[in-house]
Parts: sequence; C-alpha cells; structure tokens
Amino acid sequence: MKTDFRNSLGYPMALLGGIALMTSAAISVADWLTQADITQRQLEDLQATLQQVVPATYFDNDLVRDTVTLRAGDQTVIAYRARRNGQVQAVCYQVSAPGYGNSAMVMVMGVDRAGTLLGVRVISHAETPGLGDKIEVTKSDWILKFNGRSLNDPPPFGWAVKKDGGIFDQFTGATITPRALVSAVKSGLEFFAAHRLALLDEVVAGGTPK
Amino acid sequence: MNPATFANIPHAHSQDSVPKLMGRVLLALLPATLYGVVLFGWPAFNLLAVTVLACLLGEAVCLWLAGRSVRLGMLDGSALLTGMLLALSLPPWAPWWIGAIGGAFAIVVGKGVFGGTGQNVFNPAMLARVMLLVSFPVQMTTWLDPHPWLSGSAPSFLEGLQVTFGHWAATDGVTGPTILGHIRTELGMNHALSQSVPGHYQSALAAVGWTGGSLGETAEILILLGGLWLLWRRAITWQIPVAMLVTVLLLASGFHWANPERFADPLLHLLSGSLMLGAFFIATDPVTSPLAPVGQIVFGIGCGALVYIIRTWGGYPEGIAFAVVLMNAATPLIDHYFRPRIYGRTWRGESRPIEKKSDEN
Amino acid sequence: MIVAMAALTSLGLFFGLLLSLAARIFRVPVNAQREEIMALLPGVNCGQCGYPGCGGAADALIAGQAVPTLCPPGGSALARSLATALGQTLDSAENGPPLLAEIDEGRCIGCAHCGKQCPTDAIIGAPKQIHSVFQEACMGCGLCVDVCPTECLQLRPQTPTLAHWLWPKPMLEGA
Amino acid sequence: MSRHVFWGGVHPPGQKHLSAERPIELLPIPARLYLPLQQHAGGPALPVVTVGQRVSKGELLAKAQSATSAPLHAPTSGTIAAIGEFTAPHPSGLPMATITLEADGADQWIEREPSPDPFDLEPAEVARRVGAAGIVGMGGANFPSAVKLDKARQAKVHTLVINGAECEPYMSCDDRLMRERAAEIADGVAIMLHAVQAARAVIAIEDNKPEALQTMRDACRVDERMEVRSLPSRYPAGSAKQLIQWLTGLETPAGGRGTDTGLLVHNVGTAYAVHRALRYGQPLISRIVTVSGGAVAEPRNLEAPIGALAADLLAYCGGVDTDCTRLLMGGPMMGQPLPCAETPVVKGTNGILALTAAELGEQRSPEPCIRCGRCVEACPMGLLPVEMANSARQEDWSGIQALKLNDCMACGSCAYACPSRIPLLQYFAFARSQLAEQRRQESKAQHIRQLMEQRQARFAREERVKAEAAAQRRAAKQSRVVVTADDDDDD
Amino acid sequence: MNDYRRIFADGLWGNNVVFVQMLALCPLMAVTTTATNGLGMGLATTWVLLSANIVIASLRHWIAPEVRIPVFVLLIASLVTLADMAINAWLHELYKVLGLFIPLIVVNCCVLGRAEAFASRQPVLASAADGLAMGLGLTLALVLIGACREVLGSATLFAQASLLLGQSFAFLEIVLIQDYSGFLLMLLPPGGFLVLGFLLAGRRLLERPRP
Amino acid sequence: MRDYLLILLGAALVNNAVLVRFLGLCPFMGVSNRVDAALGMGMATTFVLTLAVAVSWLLEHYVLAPLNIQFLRILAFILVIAALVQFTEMFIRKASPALYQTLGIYLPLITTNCAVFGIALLNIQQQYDFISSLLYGLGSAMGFTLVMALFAGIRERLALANVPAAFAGAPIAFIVAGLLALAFMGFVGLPVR
Ligand SMILES: Cc1cc2nc3c(=O)[nH]c(=O)nc-3n(C[C@H](O)[C@H](O)[C@H](O)COP(=O)(O)O)c2cc1C
Ligand SMILES: Cc1cc2nc3c(=O)[nH]c(=O)nc-3n(C[C@H](O)[C@H](O)[C@H](O)COP(=O)(O)O)c2cc1C
Ligand SMILES: Cc1cc2nc3c(=O)[nH]c(=O)nc-3n(C[C@H](O)[C@H](O)[C@H](O)COP(=O)(O)O)c2cc1C
Ligand SMILES: Cc1cc2nc3c(=O)[nH]c(=O)nc-3n(C[C@H](O)[C@H](O)[C@H](O)CO)c2cc1C
Ligand code: SF4
Ligand code: SF4
Ligand code: SF4
Ligand code: SF4
Ligand code: FES
Repeated sequence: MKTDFRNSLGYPMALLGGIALMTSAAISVADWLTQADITQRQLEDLQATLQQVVPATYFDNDLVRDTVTLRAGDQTVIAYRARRNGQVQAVCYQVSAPGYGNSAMVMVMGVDRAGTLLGVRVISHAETPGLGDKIEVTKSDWILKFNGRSLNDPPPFGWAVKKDGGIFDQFTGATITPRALVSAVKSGLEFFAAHRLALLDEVVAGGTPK
Repeated sequence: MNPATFANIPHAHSQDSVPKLMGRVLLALLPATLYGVVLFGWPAFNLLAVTVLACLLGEAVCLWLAGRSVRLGMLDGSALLTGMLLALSLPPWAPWWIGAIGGAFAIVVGKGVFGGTGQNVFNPAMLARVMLLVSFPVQMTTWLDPHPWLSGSAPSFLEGLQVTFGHWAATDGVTGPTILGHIRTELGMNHALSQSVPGHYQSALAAVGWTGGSLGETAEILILLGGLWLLWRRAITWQIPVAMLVTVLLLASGFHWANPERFADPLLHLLSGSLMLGAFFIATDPVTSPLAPVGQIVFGIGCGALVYIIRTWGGYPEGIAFAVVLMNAATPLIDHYFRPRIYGRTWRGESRPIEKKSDEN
Repeated sequence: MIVAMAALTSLGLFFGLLLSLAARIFRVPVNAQREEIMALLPGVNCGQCGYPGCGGAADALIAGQAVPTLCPPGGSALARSLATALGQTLDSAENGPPLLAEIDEGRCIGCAHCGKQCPTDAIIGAPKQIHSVFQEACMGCGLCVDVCPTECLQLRPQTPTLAHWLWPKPMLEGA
Repeated sequence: MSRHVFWGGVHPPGQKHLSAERPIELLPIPARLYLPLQQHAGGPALPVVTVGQRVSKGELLAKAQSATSAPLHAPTSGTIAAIGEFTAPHPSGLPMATITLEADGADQWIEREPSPDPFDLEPAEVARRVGAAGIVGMGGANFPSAVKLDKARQAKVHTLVINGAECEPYMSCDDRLMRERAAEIADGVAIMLHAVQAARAVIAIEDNKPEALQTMRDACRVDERMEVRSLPSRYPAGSAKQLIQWLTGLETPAGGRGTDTGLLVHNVGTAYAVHRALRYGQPLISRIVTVSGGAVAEPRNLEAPIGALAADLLAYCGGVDTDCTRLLMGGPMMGQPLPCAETPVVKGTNGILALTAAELGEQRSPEPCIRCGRCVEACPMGLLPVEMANSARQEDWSGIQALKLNDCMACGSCAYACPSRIPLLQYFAFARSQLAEQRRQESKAQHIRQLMEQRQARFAREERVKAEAAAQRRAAKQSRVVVTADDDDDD
Repeated sequence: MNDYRRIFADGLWGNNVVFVQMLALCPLMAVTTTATNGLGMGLATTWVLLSANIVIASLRHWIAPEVRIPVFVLLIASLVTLADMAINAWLHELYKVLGLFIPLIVVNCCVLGRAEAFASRQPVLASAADGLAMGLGLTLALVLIGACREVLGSATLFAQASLLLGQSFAFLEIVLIQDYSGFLLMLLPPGGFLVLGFLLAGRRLLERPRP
Repeated sequence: MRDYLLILLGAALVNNAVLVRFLGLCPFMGVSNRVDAALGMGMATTFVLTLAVAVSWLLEHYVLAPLNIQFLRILAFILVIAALVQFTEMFIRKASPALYQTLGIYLPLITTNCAVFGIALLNIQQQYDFISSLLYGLGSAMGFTLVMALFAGIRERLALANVPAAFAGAPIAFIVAGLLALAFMGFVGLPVR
C-alpha cells in the first residue's frame, strides 16, 4: 500500500534526501553548463570597465588575464597590467572608499607608468540619488577631472575638496561623497607609488611577477 | 428622553479650551518669531507666510474631505501652530516650495490621514521637517548669516520676493554654517575643538541670537522666556523640557569632561541649535507625547539622549526633529508601560496591601 | 560535482531523518476539528489574521474568538468554506436589541399552545387563563409566536426599566 | 497624624456663598410626599402599610428586606394615597416603586418610648437602633449606616473620621449643620464612637469653612478623643478614599474596604441623624437640603421632609427663573441631572440645583481630544480617563476593564479638567451599563440553561413514567395473555 | 473555463498578492524605485511562481508532511538558482538589470505562500494558472508602485526600459519634467510604504460598495 | 568590545532589517496588531535568527568553503534553516507547553520571514568571524523586535483612534511604517560597521 510506506520512518528522510539529490544535481549540472559562459561574461564586463580607464592605445595584450596580486595593508589588490610590446604601460586596480552612511563605494583607476591618472570610474556605490550619484560618469563629468592628475599635481594639500582647502569641487549639499572619493584616489596613487616596481613587472629581486 | 440631559457631566467645567491652549503657545512663540523675521528680513517673512498658508489650506481640504465643519476645525488653531513651528525650523531663505510642500505634508500625511487633530501619532511639523531634510538636503542645509532688517545687507521687499519665489542661488558671501554644522565639518577633518571653536564664538553670541540658523532657533533667550511663560500658564508641564534639557546637559558634561577636544561643551549644546525650541515647544506637543507624568519624563530623557547621539555621532548636525519623531514612535509603548500607579494598587496593578505602606513610612 | 551532490544529499537525508524522528518522538495528540480547519487554511503562516500563524488562527476559530473572514490570503472563498466547516453564516452581524416575547393580555384566549413550545418554561398560565411571559427566562427564540392562534404573542424589544436602562453612547460629531 | 497629600483633584469655583450665609429654614410639609422604596444601597424596602391606611409621623411604612437594606418611615402624619410608581430621581426619568403619603397637616408623632442613655447600651444595640431608624449614609453613598458601624467594630477600627469636607461646589448643607448644630453632631460622634468602640474621632472640614471649623472645635473641646482638622479645599477632598489618604497616607486597597486602613468614614449629617435617633428615638425622616444655583431666586438651606418634591423646595425658595437650563440633584460634580422638578427628595439628597447656561459653561460642542493628559493629572485615583473613554468608544470591553474602570469613582475631576470637553463620564457610564448588561445577560443565560435542563429532566421523567406505565401495562397484558389469549385489541 | 477565469480575476485583483494578501512586501519595497525595476522583478517572480507551482503540484501526492516545508523551499530555491545562472550566462544584458533582484525571489514569501495555499492542493494545470495569475498580479502591483514612485521621485516613467526589454521598447521611456530636482523621499525606503499606503486607501475607495 | 557593540547597534538601528534592508516585512505587517504578539514574534525571531546565523556560518566555513561548493549556498542554507525551525517547533511543543505558548506558536510564521534567510546570507557577505556573526544576527533580530514593538504599540493606539474609513487598517499601517522608516533615517551616519 502506498500509504504504508509513506508512514514509515525512512520515507521523509528518503524524500528529503531525494529532493536534495535532485536539486543539487540540477544545480550542479547547471553550474557546469553555465560556468564557462558566466566567467566569460564577467571577464567581458571587467574588460569593458578596464577599458574605460586604460585607453586601447596602451595595450596589445589581454589585460584581464595579466594580473598581479599584491597586499596593501590587510587587503589584497589585484592589478591588471596593460602591456604594449611586452612592457607594462599602465596598470589598473580597484580601490574602495566608505561613502555616505557607511556604504562602500568601489571604483577602478588606471595609472600609467609615470604615475599619472588615466581615468577613474565608480563601478558600484550606494550614494543618494540626486546628491552623491554625481560621481557616476553618466550623471556628471566630475569624475573626469581626475584625468591627468598625479600625486604631485596638485600638490598633496590640494588633494581635497575645495571646502577643505583642496582643488576638487564638492557637490552642493553632499561633501562626504567627493571627500571620500578624493582621498581614496589619492591613496590609490600612493599605493602605486609604493608598489611601482612590482606593478610594472620590473622587480629584480624579491617580487614574484606572474 | 432628552439627550441634552446627558450632556456635559459633570455640570461644571474648567475654562480652558483647545483654541485657548494653542493661542497661548502661539503667543509664546511670537517674540522669537518676530526676532527671527527681523534678523533674516523679508525672505523669512515670506517663507513663514507660505508655510502657514499651506498648512491652513491643507487643514481645510482635509476637514472638507472628512466631511467635518471646516470653520470649527480651523478655529482650534492647531494647523496655524504646526505651520509656525515648521516655518521656524526651516532655513529662513529657503524657496517657497519648501514651505509649501512641507506644510502640505505636515497636515495631510502627518495628521489628516490619521483623522485630524489629536489623532496623529507623529509630530506633524517635525515629520515635515525630517521629510524635507531627507528629500531636499541642499535647500535644507543652506544656512544664512544674519541680515537684520534695517541694516545695509538686508534685502529689500522685492529682493525678498526674488529670494523666496524666484531663482536665487546661495553665494558664499551670505551663507555660513551654524555652530553645530561648523563643529561637524571641523571634526570631520580631525581638527580639535579648541582650534575650531574659538572661545568667544562659544556661547555668548549664540545666546543673544546673532547667528545663522533656522528662523526660530536663533533667539534662544526669547524662546526660553516663552517656554517659561507657557509653564507658568500651565499650557505645558515641566516634565518633558526638564528631562530633555537635563539629559543633554548631563551627557554633554560627561563627554566633554572626558575629552574636551572631541566633545563640545555643555553650554554650547544647550544654547545652540534648536534645543530650547525643541524642549519647550516641540517635544511638548501634547498629542504626540505620553499622557502620564512618568511617561513624559521617560520621553524627555529619550529625546535628550537621541539629540545628543545624533548631534555627536550621527550623520546630521542637528537631531531635534529626528529625536522627537523617533520618540513619538515610542510614545504608545511608553504610555503602555509607564502609567501612574492606581490608588490602592501596586505598580503592577494588583491590590496593594496596607502593611507595606506603613513599612515605607 | 559529485561532492556537491553528495553533500547536499547527505544534508537532506540527515534532516529528513531528524524531522521524521521528531515527528514521531514529539507527537502531540491532534484534534480532528483543528486538523480539518488547518487543511482549509492556506498554511501561509503570514500572521495577517492577527493570530500566530494558521495554527493559531485555527485555534481561535474553533474557540469562537475569530470570524471566518479572518484570513486575507484565503480570500472570500476560504471565508465561505470556513463558515460552512464551522457551521456559521457569514453575515452574523448583530441586529438591534434583543427581542422578548410579550403577550397582549386583551387578546389571549388561554389556549396554552405557546407554553408547550417554550424550551425554558417562560410562559406562565393555566389553560383557559390569560398567559404571561416571565421575561427573565425568555430568550427570544420566537418558537411560541408561530403557534399562537390569535397573534397576541409578539416579539418586542424589552420595555425599559430602571434596572435595564442603558446609558446612551455619547455621539461626537468630529472627535 | 502628619500631613499627607492626595493625588490629583481640581479647584472648581466654590459658589457656596449663594446659600451658606442664611440659617437653615424648615420647609412646610407639602400636601403629598412621595417615598421611593429604594433610597439606599441594597434591596428595596418592603411596604408594611396598605393604601388608605392612616399613619403617624415616624411610623414604619416599609421594612428592611435584608441585612443590607433600610426601613422607611412616615415623614409626617396622613393617609397612604397610593403604593405604585413615580418618577425616580434619575436622569432617565423612568418610574420606580413609591409610596405616596397624603399629609393631614397635623404632623402628629407616633408614640415613642423614652430613649435610654445610649452609652448604657451594648454597641451592637446602638447599631441596631441606628438601622431601625432607617439611617443611611448622608454623604451620598446611601449605604445603611448600621451595617458600616457593625462591620467597623468587628474590624477593630481605631479612628472614626467624620466627613465635613463638603467639597462639591454650591453645597452648604453640612456647613450650616455644623455651624448651627455642632453640639448635637458632637454627641452623635460620641455615640458612634461607642458603637464602633474606636479610640478617637477626627472631624475633617475643608478650610473654606472657617466658621464651621470654629464651632466644631468649640463643640468638640469637651471630649479629648475628638479632633477637628482643616483640609485643603480641593475637590474631591471629601471622598472617603482621598480623605483617608490625606489624613494617614494610607490607601484603601483595591477591592478592599475603607475599614482595612483602620478608619471608618461617616458624614456629619449621619452623626446628626444618629444623635436624633438614639437620644430622641426619631427615625430619619427629614434632612438638610441646599437649594441653590443661579436660576434660584433665593438660594438657602432647607430642612425638608423626605419625599417632598424638588418643585416644592424650589417654590419655597422663590421659584426658578426662566433661564434655568438644568436641574440637578446633588452638586455639579457628582449630581444627577433631573428629568423634571417633580421628583422627590430622598435620604441622600444633599442639594437641588437650578443652573443657568452661563454657570454650566458655554455650551460648546466637544473638540477632539488632544491627549493633553490633564484628565490623567486630575484623576485622584491615578487612572487614565482618556484611554478608558477611547476603549469605551471602540467598545473594547476587556480593554476598559484592564484600565480598571472599576476603580473609577465617577468623581468627574477628569471631565472638569478636560479642555476639549470630552464627555468622559458619559463614556464611563455607557461602559458601566454595557458591562452590567453583559453580566445580566450572562446570568440570564445561565438561568435559562438551568431552566432548559430542568425542562429536559422533566420530560425525561415524564417519558420514564410513561415508559414505566407502558411497561407495566404490557406486563399486565402479558400476564393477562397468559390467562386469556385473545385479549389483544386492548391497545 | 469559468474556473480559470476566476483564478485570473483573483490573482490580478480580487486576491492580489500585494494589495489583498499583503505578501511579497520585501522585494516590493526594495525594487520599486522605477517602474522598469518593478516590471523586471515582477516578470522574474512570475516565472518562478509558475514553475514552482507546476513542480510542486506534480509532486504533491508524494510530499510527506514532516518535511513539507524543507522540500518546498529546496525546490523553490533551486528553481531560482537555475534561473539566476541561466540568465547570467545566456541573457547577460538582462542580468545586468535584473541580477540584483533574482536571489531576492528565493526569500519572497509569496512563492512559498502559493505553494502551500494552492499548488500543494490542486492539480497541475490549475496550479500553473494560479502561479501565472498571481505572478501577473504581483507584476501589476510592482509596476503600479514603481510608476508612482518614479513619477513623483524623478519625474520619469519606465526609465531604462529599453535595457530590460530591448530597444524596441524605448518608446516607453518618458521624461515628464526635464530639470526635475528630484523628490528623494519617494526613492528612499519611506516612499515605498507611503505610496503603498495611499494606493491601498485608493483601492478601498474604489471597492467601496455603492449603495 | 567596542567593535562588537557597534556591530550590534549597526544591525539593530542603522541598518534595521525591516525599515532599511526591507527584510521580514510580511510578518512585520501581519503580526503587529498587538504588542504582546509582536514581542512574542520578536523573541521567536531573535532565537531563530541567532541560530540560523550560527548554523549557516558553520556550514559555510566547514562544509561549503572547504568543498568549494559555494554555488550551493542558497540551497544548503535554506534547507538547513527550514528544517531546524521545524525541528525546534516540534521540540518546544512537546517539551514545554508554556514556552510553546509564548514563543513556539510564532515559529511557523518564521518560515515566511525572509529576514532569517536574508540576514544569514548578508552575514556571509560581510565576512565576519563567528562571534561577530552571532552579534550581527542578534542585533538584526533586536532591531526587528524593536520596530515590531514600536509599530504594534502605534497600531494598538490607532485601533482606538478615529482613523478615516478609507485609511483604517492596512493603509494607515503602511503609512505609519513609512513614517517610522523616515524617523529611522535619523540613525543614518552613525559610525557603525
Ligand atoms: C537623505 C540624505 C542623503 C544624503 N546623501 C548624501 C550622499 O549621498 N553623499 C553625501 O556626501 N552626503 C549626503 N547627504 C549629506 C548631506 O547633504 C550633508 O549635509 C553633507 O554631505 C555635509 O556636507 P556639508 O559639509 O556641505 O554640509 C545626505 C543627506 C541626506 C539628508
Ligand atoms: C526644530 C528644529 C529641528 C532641526 N532639526 C535638524 C535636523 O534634524 N537636522 C539638521 O541638520 N538640522 C536641523 N535643524 C537645523 C539646525 O539647528 C541647524 O541649523 C543645522 O544643523 C545647520 O546645519 P549645517 O551647518 O550642516 O547646515 C533643526 C532646526 C530646528 C529649529
Ligand atoms: C468624589 C466624592 C466626593 C465626596 N465628597 C463628599 C463630601 O464632600 N462629604 C461627604 O460627607 N462625603 C463625600 N463623599 C462620600 C464619602 O466618600 C463617603 O462615602 C461618606 O463620607 C461616608 O459617609 P456616610 O456613610 O455617612 O455617608 C464623596 C464621595 C466621592 C466619591
Ligand atoms: C504645547 C504645544 C506644543 C505643540 N507642538 C507642536 C509641534 O511641535 N508640532 C506640531 O505640528 N503641532 C504642535 N502643536 C499643535 C498640535 O498639538 C498639533 O498640531 C497636533 O499634533 C495636531 O493633532 C502643539 C500644541 C501645543 C499645545
Ligand atoms: S492570515 Fe491566513 S494564511 Fe495568514 S496566518 Fe492567518 S490563517 Fe494563515
Ligand atoms: S419566545 Fe421562546 S423562550 Fe420566549 S416565551 Fe416564546 S417560546 Fe418561550
Ligand atoms: S483632558 Fe481631555 S483632551 Fe486632555 S487627554 Fe484627557 S480627554 Fe483628552
Ligand atoms: S471620574 Fe474616574 S477617571 Fe475621572 S477623575 Fe474621577 S476617578 Fe478618575
Ligand atoms: S517577509 Fe514576505 S517577502 Fe519578505
């Protein structure tokens, strides 16, 4: 009888186990089927982002695959290297900053050999629409003002919003976001300065370029 | 059976009425309002007028929709008072639509949907202020240095209209931070207070009211006098203002004593921002504060603590409005748990045996 | 992949066994009516009825504390089936003050039919005598009304006396 | 005793000057007196007279039904005109059982035995005599005084509090009584002390009655057990619970009795009635009534026979002006509105007020409650009147009981203080009567269930009897069958 | 047929998941800052509702009461995960718009709610209809609320609809006021609640029995 | 210590599960008619949430991560949480009828409470250690309980007030929830993690 075996102790167990088996099998298969595509799509996304901050003229390699992993403080930073003719012309990497209300802002920045900024783009943030979101390049060209800057241009005290005596505009009514962004970009440049050799794959000793 | 026979038990009533009560509060606000208008000129007057009109209009519409007598409903004066208090908490040169949206929101969402006067849970004026601050941070945080009426820097009537109703962009010449905002900015850059708040700036000027800030927060002394008058006329009770001020004072003293470079001194806390207005005129709104004296003390302490927390660690330089609205939310629970002891019962509501009392004596 | 499947399956087996055992060990006696109501309720356990989940709602329904229209997710169809299951009608709205039987003494012929009908013996009177209703025992069921040949027996609202008088509810226009 | 405070309370304007400065006058006996059978807390009195019977002044008309009940005596001599229904002194204007007495004008006393010295009597006997005299509390609660005296003696009460607070506005009957008959009151207090076997008596008088304070002090000087204390003039200082709280700091436990605190509270009028009953054998047949209010031509205090109509009293005081908007029995705070002036004075009637619209306060319609908490501040019981009213409006009966509506004494302080004129007391009265109705319905349902069970039992019995009869018949038939086989068509 | 008509009438309006059952509130509040977001979330949820109802209805005779809920949530979660992976791999542009919301569907309690209330008791076809109807009802609510918030908050309607639906739907994108400075309240958490509150009051007025 | 406190406060107030993160809204609207029910629900949620966070953390760090099968995270978490809640309910029901009445009856409601699962997932994303995870779960649950209680208090009061017919019930409840969310924006910017 049907009802009989359903009342047995093992039936629920077998049922749940069976369903778990089925679903995990389905997911595993799906994972296996989609894994490659998803990775590919993600790489494409990454590439698209990276190309925003490193102009195509700087590289002829597949820059998403030419990476170096470094430690900065307690964080690991993955830097992508743009090579032309085998020589690293520029690198780009992610930095993050605390935005308004403790949310994190993540951006990528591209820096050329000389330590000059090629570009900065915010890739994710939770700033307030209409206030803090002027950091998006689609909303305002504010972020483009970093192009061509370097650690000494402006001099260190100028790396601040105007309200704090620096050279970068703040937004009306939102100082926190630009302030945090400026200081994150600055520390990003400092990171470059500190790890320049490793980043440019010119380590003679000690580093382990990949 | 003649229903009139049942009306009005008992057959004697105190002479107080709601319009009288509201009238007293309005009267107590008048000196500070006049001072604010004089200090900030025509634009301040325009904003006040727009805000109050928006409130009155909103009230009329709500009463009409609810099918009540518009005339009777308007006469109680609560919409007028809401409008006044809202205007007093706005930046004086804010554009007209700030006042209009705020006033309408205060009355319609803050009060109308709850069923009108007396039914609302949150303080309508502060709700509107919070809403405006959250929705229009730019306009709501552009503060102005004083431009007293007859002085050279005061805008003329036409310029006033231009400020309130036209396009006017704040220029650095006329705007300036309030003390609390200044402190926040300075602390944000890790400057110690002793550098950023020079001694003379501290309390004297703020107390006299020669400072930027919202319409109604500049004249602390006038507000305080108005509040004391209200206490004397028994329009408000002492529990909320005293509990609130004492809490801020104690917290500020404690932290200032522990680290004077990080935490502003207590007098500055008391005399800056809109603490006085909040303590005497806003937190005391009878509708949205607890009924019983015990509950009112808890409410006052809660407001004071939240004000201090938001001012010191929060994202906004001033916390009165948020503190009041948050405590409004807690008011029903306070009313539920902090009740007077019933005669002949213990605090928990059980019958109270006699012996205990003689022990206590 | 095998690892993944094995891991999740063993989790499934483990918890399946756990629950299966628990259902046996922690079995609590069930109440047939409660099971019936539970089977009707959606089982969403959303709590919108104001009771803690469908179980709580079922208990309240059985205890008569809740009305069949309590469950928003169930909609009106559920209300109908609940009402049937509980033997209630949906429009159990109160209708005015309770009515009690009253005999118009002028027309009573003392047929004594009504007295036999009354389930509470509230009608007093010997045959051929004028009957009267003892209102403290009448529950207003109206059984007697149908049998009265002269229609002198009617259900009427109780006549007010000092002992029954109720204070009117204050009616406020706005407040 | 040290000074204590009682919570809450209000300060309504006193208005006592209207009537307090004229001596008590005797109301001429009206032609007809209307004596409701229930003038006290407890079961109604049972008539012992018949229509047409002649009675003398002080003769028993109706006897107490049970221990908590009180007898009724004829306030004057005359004929019983009717035993029927008459408008009750109640806002509903519904009738209640009443004896109508047609006065003969002779005012002829019944034969009275000379009274023995009360101090020679057993305390219990004193109380019995108080009960037989039909004395009920004159302070408004109308509770039979004999019961209170007995219970207090058994509870070993140490202090007798004589309540001369008279905190209701307009009322001055106790004031006049104390000013004019202080010695008699003091004697009544002494007798009550004996009845209760208490050690001391405190006579508490509000400080807005300096002359009464003085005369009572003078009268009590003779007995060192008695002390006169002046109370702050704040309504409801005269309420027994608040009085006890003010005097001792003790609170009557909820659900308990005042005597639990070791104190017994009685009104000054009660003391006076006890004096009359024990010294002269006079039952309670008259009382002092304040007739006042802006619509009364000559406000004053009258000694009126029980059963006189409010109309009689008002007429004696010069009639009522046309601007009278409300008639009250009792003070403005706790008094009952009267449906008409044709309602009788009862034992608990301390005043008849005819108030003008101006005195009632402008007739404003209620405004919305602004939760100002004045009602909470004013409530001497520490209740939340506004929450109780809200629960009543939403008919949340369990909620209102959780707020302890039962502890509310309907003093009216909350509604007096309310700036929005919320009809708080009507809401409470509405809730109380609904709750009472629920209890009635419940007990009725229970009663009906019993009746139905009885009926079922009766049917079952009848069935059984029938069945037995049938069985017997069948048995008989069978036995007959044995005898004659063809006796079948019997059934 | 009548039966199915009732299922759809219920799902879309009479027993709407949001307006009447008051379920699925979390994703509702979280994504409805624009009508487009609402539409995307609604469509994704509809798919999950539909497939979950079908799967559960076909398994309904096999479910043991002891493990009913774990089985249901497992099935729903795997359906959602499958959808997530599939869209990510093969409809990547759509994923960029919807991606954030899809995992939210797992915890959307209306899916489990329908599984319990309908699919576990009804045949497959009816359950499928129910899932579809409820999903469309949810979509309706999401779009309605999203539209209100979007219009009030940023004075646009169906902004970026072409990203979700393809270029041919670009005509949906409407900008109502050019230089609207924005009414942030509507885009922030409180806005969702307020809009839903007012919509419910409006629905109440619509449904008011006319004498 | 300070960090732990900040995690707790951050989860409870600044990133309140209901008003800011939009998790658990359905029971928030459903079981908030009475304060005692709201508190019961809050306590039950506190219990389950803490349990769920702990179990999911262990699962993640001792099963999923070592086996490198994080793509099964959703499945595994939801299975384990649902089973544990059901087990707890059965257990309490048998073991302690008193506890069942105050707490256990709310447990079935929690299966529809997406906060439990949402917080467990969020917690893994935060990469907390075990203790911090527990505090995060506890804080979130405390925040949930707090707003439930506040909201229920307000709704009890509104039930006795004169709310216009069009708004009485659910509409005003949503509006109040919105205003409550507005009020909670006052906590934005508190320096918490
Ligand atoms: C709802 C709201 C959202 C805000 N969002 C942001 C934001 O995204 N970025 C930002 O820097 N400030 C934001 N602010 C903060 C204020 O505008 C704040 O006053 C300002 O950043 C401080 O700058 P100030 O030094 O110019 O006053 C927000 C304020 C409010 C009320
Ligand atoms: C009643 C009242 C409440 C206020 N509440 C706030 C508030 O919650 N947040 C705020 O930033 N300013 C508030 N203000 C204004 C402040 O007191 C002060 O003017 C403001 O913090 C200046 O900030 P800023 O320097 O950043 O522009 C309020 C003013 C009043 C009168
Ligand atoms: C609000 C309130 C006010 C009262 N005021 C008086 C008063 O002024 N004088 C008085 O004798 N009794 C007053 N009473 C009645 C007393 O509580 C108490 O019943 C009475 O003094 C007992 O005396 P008795 O039994 O002799 O009437 C008041 C009662 C209440 C509830
Ligand atoms: C002492 C006092 C303070 C008041 N404070 C406020 C206030 O802060 N905000 C407000 O909108 N209304 C205030 N009112 C007016 C009124 O109570 C308020 O509009 C009600 O909330 C409307 O139901 C106040 C009234 C009084 C008597
Ligand atoms: S409202 Fe309906 S589905 Fe929700 S818990 Fe109550 S009975 Fe269950
Ligand atoms: S109505 Fe019913 S209970 Fe009343 S007398 Fe008639 S039969 Fe009896
Ligand atoms: S005194 Fe009147 S207005 Fe004030 S809280 Fe009480 S009932 Fe409301
Ligand atoms: S009437 Fe009742 S509630 Fe009002 S003050 Fe007196 S005791 Fe308190
Ligand atoms: S609780 Fe219902 S969707 Fe979150």
